Amino acid sequence: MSIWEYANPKKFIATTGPALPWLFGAAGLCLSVGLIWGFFFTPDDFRQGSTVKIIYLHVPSAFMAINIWIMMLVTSLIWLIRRHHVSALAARAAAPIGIVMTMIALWTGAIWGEPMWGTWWVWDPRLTSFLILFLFYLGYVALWEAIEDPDTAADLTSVLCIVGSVFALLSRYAVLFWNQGLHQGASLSLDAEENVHDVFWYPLLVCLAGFVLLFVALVLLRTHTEIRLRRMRALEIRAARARA
Amino acid sequence: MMVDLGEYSRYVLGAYGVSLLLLGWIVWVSFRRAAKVRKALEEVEGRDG
Amino acid sequence: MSLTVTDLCCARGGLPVLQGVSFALAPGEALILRGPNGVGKTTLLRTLAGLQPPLAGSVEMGEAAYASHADGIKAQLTVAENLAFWAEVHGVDLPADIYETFDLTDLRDRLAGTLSAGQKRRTGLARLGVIGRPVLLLDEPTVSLDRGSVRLFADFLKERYLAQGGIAVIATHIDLGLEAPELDLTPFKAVPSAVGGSDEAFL
Amino acid sequence: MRRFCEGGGAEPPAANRRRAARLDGTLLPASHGCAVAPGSSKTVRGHFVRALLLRDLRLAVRAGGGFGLALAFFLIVVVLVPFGVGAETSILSRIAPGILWVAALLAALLSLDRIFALDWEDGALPLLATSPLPLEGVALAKALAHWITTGLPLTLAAPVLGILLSLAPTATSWLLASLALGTPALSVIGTFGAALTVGLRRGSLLLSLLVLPLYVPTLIFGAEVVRRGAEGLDPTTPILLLAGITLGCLALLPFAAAAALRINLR
Repeated sequence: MSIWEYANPKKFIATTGPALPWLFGAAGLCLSVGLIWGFFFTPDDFRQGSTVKIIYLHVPSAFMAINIWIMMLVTSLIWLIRRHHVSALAARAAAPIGIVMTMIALWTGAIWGEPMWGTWWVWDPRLTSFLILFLFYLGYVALWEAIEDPDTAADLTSVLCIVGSVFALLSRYAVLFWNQGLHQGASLSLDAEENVHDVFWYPLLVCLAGFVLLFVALVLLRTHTEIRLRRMRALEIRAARARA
Repeated sequence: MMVDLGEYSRYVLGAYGVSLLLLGWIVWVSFRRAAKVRKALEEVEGRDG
Repeated sequence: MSLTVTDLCCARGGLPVLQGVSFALAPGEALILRGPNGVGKTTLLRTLAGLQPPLAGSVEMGEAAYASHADGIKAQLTVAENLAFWAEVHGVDLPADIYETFDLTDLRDRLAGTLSAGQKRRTGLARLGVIGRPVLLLDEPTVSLDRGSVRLFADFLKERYLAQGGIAVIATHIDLGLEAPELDLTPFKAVPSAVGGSDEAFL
Repeated sequence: MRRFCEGGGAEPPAANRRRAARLDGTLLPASHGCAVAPGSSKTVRGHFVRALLLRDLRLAVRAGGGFGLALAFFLIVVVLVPFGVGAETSILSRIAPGILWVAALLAALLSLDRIFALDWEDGALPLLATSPLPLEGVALAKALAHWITTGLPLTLAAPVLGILLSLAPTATSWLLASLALGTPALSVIGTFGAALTVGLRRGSLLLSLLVLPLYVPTLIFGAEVVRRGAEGLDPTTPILLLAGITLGCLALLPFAAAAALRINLR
């Protein structure tokens, strides 16, 4: 049974439905373990003091904010090429979660920087690119809401997502060019020599797993809702036409 | 057992508080909406079949 | 180049509207589409024009010109400028006698905005005459036209168009006085359980 | 991505449903809108695009306000800034590059929703879609018409307004260069946004929300060119990047705009 079989909405709900409680459970577990471990059991950083604990929220949420947009890009491409409804609805379902993750990344980024930079907001390239990504998310969701016909909406938002991704990348480097960064180097980048010290590293991975699991669970739940909404609309139109 | 956060405790608690609030909000909204739509769908399916 | 439609099925808003529509028109023939509002006349014409994809079936024809009652005539341009624009877009020269055929000679340099509804419709039809496409797909072309203009339109269609081997598919409620076959679309109405259309996956 | 019709009659739309689903009007148009209209007397030349461009320019002039609207808005925004920021010329001259660019960007944004709205309301868009003129050509012609009615006048007026903000004299030539290179990108991106929101009721507010984030790279590089020009630094890198973005937009965005138009025309 090829993967495209899952594109049939009813089969999609049937197969992914039972996994939901497990996913939420696993997400809750990872999040609580990761956060408690990171919050209580890791020493303060000699430079940043206890604010380093914010890393357990800022890095995973920033990681998710970017990857949710990439997921939306992939699902948009799948919708445009294979015309499978579940992928378009999954993109619609993921966007609000992306907005929340971007807000968390911005909020925790600002708070984390405040003691060091002395102000709540500083136009640091990384934070600014998240602000721009936030605007892209808003535009994407607004376009979905503005169009009634679900097919047209799916097509137009897919085109916007593709074009938006190119410009998001452009903005990322434009912002880097525009203001040399104050941000801490990539804490997770594999090539960075001075990586995050081991004791911070493991709770961070657990938190990251928690965030990813939470996203997968949430996006499945919301996609089911979108499918049911679309089914309701189709039933009502068919009933109206049968009566007419 | 309360860990000593030093002078930055306001910041760390603020960051954690708001973030968990936001996460909680999106989860709660998603569940509420899922339940509402599931109920409405059952009602529509009952009527239109 | 004849127009053959075989087993065409088209959808509107995600649900099939028409299915199994088949007809063929040889050059010089016209077809009047009849049926109540909402049966899918406009949807069929738009599918033939290629503005929306068919669910099933195929259409073989020469180039089609689609025109609804909104005829794309710009109010701030004069009649001559409007027609010249469409001639240039379609890469054809403006036929010299186009104004006489459509009784627009004295309106030639009047701004389209100052024309009456009937005159504006005649300009729209003149536009169709200018672009000279082998197939005309007309959606309610004689809306807001008085009896005289309707006859003028029918005469134009007969002598200047069908006589030269043009094909026309016209959706209208008014009797055009054309002795052309009529096709009532009601029997082709898609049954509620019809397949196809994007909603099918959810039902 | 464009499928040209092979000779003979127009290729019939897909035979069976499976192909019909893939060949629907999203990116690959079915039989209509072929670039090479088979059997038509004239081969394709640029004159269609010119015809549409000339018509739009004539309409802009006849309808009045076509040229003046953006210029007036640009002037007003630039005049308002000192009232807000204060008349301190040292401050004004430092922020002048940014203010001029942001004002030009907002002025361009102002008239975006009119680009397709007129042709949508009077039914000209479906007629253009079924004419030999490809929708990509329509999008390009509309973008050029928008640029000539808004981008160009802004670029020419900017140096004068630069004086109002006591812009450094060395920066004037760079201001002209950056606006001349940047405003075409604003028009093409704006045309894409207009194509996305053409059928919507309150589309113009949504249009601004969609288009402004897309303007960020052009704004950053454009303003940077003028800032470096003002401070006597060497602005070649930003101006090259600005030109690169504009050329990229001119090359690719008409296809995205045409795809959006095709979807909205369905």
